[in-house]
Amino acid sequence: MIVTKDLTHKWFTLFAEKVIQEKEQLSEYDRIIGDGDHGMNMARGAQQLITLWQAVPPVHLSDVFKQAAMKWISGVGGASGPLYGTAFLEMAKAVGAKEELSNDELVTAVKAGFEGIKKRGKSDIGQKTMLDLWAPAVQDLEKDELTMATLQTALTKTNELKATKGRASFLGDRSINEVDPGAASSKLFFEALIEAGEFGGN
Amino acid sequence: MIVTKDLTHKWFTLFAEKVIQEKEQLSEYDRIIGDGDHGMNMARGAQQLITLWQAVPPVHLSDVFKQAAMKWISGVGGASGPLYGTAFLEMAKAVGAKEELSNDELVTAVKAGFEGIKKRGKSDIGQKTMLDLWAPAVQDLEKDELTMATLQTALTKTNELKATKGRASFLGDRSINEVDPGAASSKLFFEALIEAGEFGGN
Amino acid sequence: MVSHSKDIVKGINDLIQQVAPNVSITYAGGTVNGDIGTSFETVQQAIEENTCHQLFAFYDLGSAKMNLEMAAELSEKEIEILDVSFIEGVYCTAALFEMNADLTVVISELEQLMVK
Amino acid sequence: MVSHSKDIVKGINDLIQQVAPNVSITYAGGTVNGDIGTSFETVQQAIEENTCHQLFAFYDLGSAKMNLEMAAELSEKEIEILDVSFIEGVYCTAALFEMNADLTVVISELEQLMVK
Ligand SMILES: Nc1ncnc2c1ncn2[C@@H]1O[C@H](COP(=O)(O)OP(=O)(O)O)[C@@H](O)[C@H]1O
Ligand SMILES: Nc1ncnc2c1ncn2[C@@H]1O[C@H](COP(=O)(O)OP(=O)(O)O)[C@@H](O)[C@H]1O
Ligand SMILES: [Mg+2]
Ligand SMILES: [Mg+2]
Ligand SMILES: [Mg+2]
Ligand SMILES: [Mg+2]
Repeated sequence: MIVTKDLTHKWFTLFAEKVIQEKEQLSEYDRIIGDGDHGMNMARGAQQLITLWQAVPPVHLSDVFKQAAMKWISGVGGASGPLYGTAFLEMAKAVGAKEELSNDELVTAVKAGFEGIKKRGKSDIGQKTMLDLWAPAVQDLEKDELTMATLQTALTKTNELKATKGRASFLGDRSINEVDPGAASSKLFFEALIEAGEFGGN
Repeated sequence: MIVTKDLTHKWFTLFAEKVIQEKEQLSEYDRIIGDGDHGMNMARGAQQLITLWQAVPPVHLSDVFKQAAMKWISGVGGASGPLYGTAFLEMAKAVGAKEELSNDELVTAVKAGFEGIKKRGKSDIGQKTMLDLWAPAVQDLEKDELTMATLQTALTKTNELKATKGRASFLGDRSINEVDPGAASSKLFFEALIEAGEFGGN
Repeated sequence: MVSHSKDIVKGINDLIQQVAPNVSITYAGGTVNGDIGTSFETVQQAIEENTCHQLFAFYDLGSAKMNLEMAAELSEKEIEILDVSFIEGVYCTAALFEMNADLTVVISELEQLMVK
Repeated sequence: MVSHSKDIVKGINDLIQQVAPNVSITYAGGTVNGDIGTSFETVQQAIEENTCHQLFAFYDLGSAKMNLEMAAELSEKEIEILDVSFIEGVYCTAALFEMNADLTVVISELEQLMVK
């Protein structure tokens, strides 16, 4: 797949729309193993990004990532702010001045985002966080594909984990068999990429 | 010495007056190794006790201790509230219905107060607290005496200690060679007893 | 929760209401005049106003603990005073009680927060 | 100090002003609207408003730490973020700095308050 600025713009716009649409559901997940604000937090960033782009659409490919990063870092208010914010910022850095990404370059960028979350969160896969959605998504992308089935399986597996990072970690075993809100919003992020992109080696 | 209700009333009245008079000095000590409120805290209890007794003087010997306890527990607002409050309450309990105390009974009562502070503060002598004034005072009283020299020596020795209880304990070695405010107010407590009492086996 | 400041306990309460809206949480902060300090009476009130009979109690500094202990001794309720880090301990306990965790689980989590 | 609640940091500040009136203490609490949460911008402000170049930074919960780290990375100041119990750690540090204690002394005291 060739990733252009338009495709990326569409990807992040779809992500923002999905977040706003699923706001209640995301907060509901967070109500169970967190403080109930994940949907509200994410929707705040999403709405600000949409508003910005309605006024001034992104010009360069890296603007998409950079502007999303800024909205998440400034506007969100919960852990997901610095986490997604850092991910998007690292993606912007990986993209640099490029105006088009090959599939390999997309993988590099998404991996940079993944590493950004790890660094910011001092976390890793297996801890019932958004990382547990990002890791299998990266694996798929390496094969120039990304399927809903992969995302759904990843979320189901994440449910079974015990949280050891973030607020949910205070709950210990009680976090098992609950949906991690950040994993659920990351699923939306990659769903948006599926919808915006054209996978299958073309 | 025979301790009557009148002597005890005089003892506690003198104590309250001394506290009010030394309020600034006590707070100044506390400013150095604490939060600067010991004089204000103690003077609050002292003033309330004086006001109470101006309206209704204590009737029974144990009333003196009990009423002082109540004012310290309710009115003081710092650690010295529950500490002196518990001491006075334990003294009241030790006195019971007696209207006169022999020297031995006075010692028993003061020891009960000392034990009350230890229990409430989970503390012991050598930790740079009011206990380091109470312990030598008890020793003197056992010999039916109590001298200013004993109190002054006790305070000087307390200065040299490192605080391991209360706020000053956060300062570690920095608390050495400073005056413990609670030891200073306890010195006033026993000075008041010297002034109210008649020592020397009579 | 017992604190030297009315603002600290109000803030912690706001924070944990989000994670534990179904846990009975009461608190006392500051002196009766609202100054920095603690007050025996408001601690007693916080204990009695709580709808539970068995309470976990938390405090910021040692003098708050003394008032808490006195009030606990005079109360009919079963009160466990925890020498753990204040905000972190309260948060952890509230979150676990909201999930109906066993007492033993809560206690073993709190053991890792002992700092006093 | 970075907290999820504006009231918590206000209260802690009131508490430690009594013991450390000469230490430069700045804080950020809550979201920009005053709700429960943290805000990157107010954390940045608290860092820049502090009159010192070398800072010890404290936080209540993990997400506050993330904003703190981002702001620290972007600041010219030397910022040490401490994973210690929040109120107890801040109190102890402020009291020791007020007495001009050595950094090594402060750090060794704080090591006993590590809970995060
Ligand atoms: N240290 C971390 N590393 C990776 N992800 C984390 C970490 N801490 C939290 N998260 C993610 O953030 C989500 C919570 O986000 P949100 O509710 O917006 O923040 P908060 O917990 O501050 O209210 C969690 O579901 C989890 O996926
Ligand atoms: N655990 C304790 N045991 C005995 N005495 C104590 C203890 N903690 C504090 N004190 C005494 O209380 C004094 C401080 O009283 P005060 O300033 O009124 O309370 P606060 O420290 O709450 O402001 C100290 O100087 C010390 O003598
Ligand atoms: Mg949340
Ligand atoms: Mg939150
Ligand atoms: Mg004091
Ligand atoms: Mg005080």
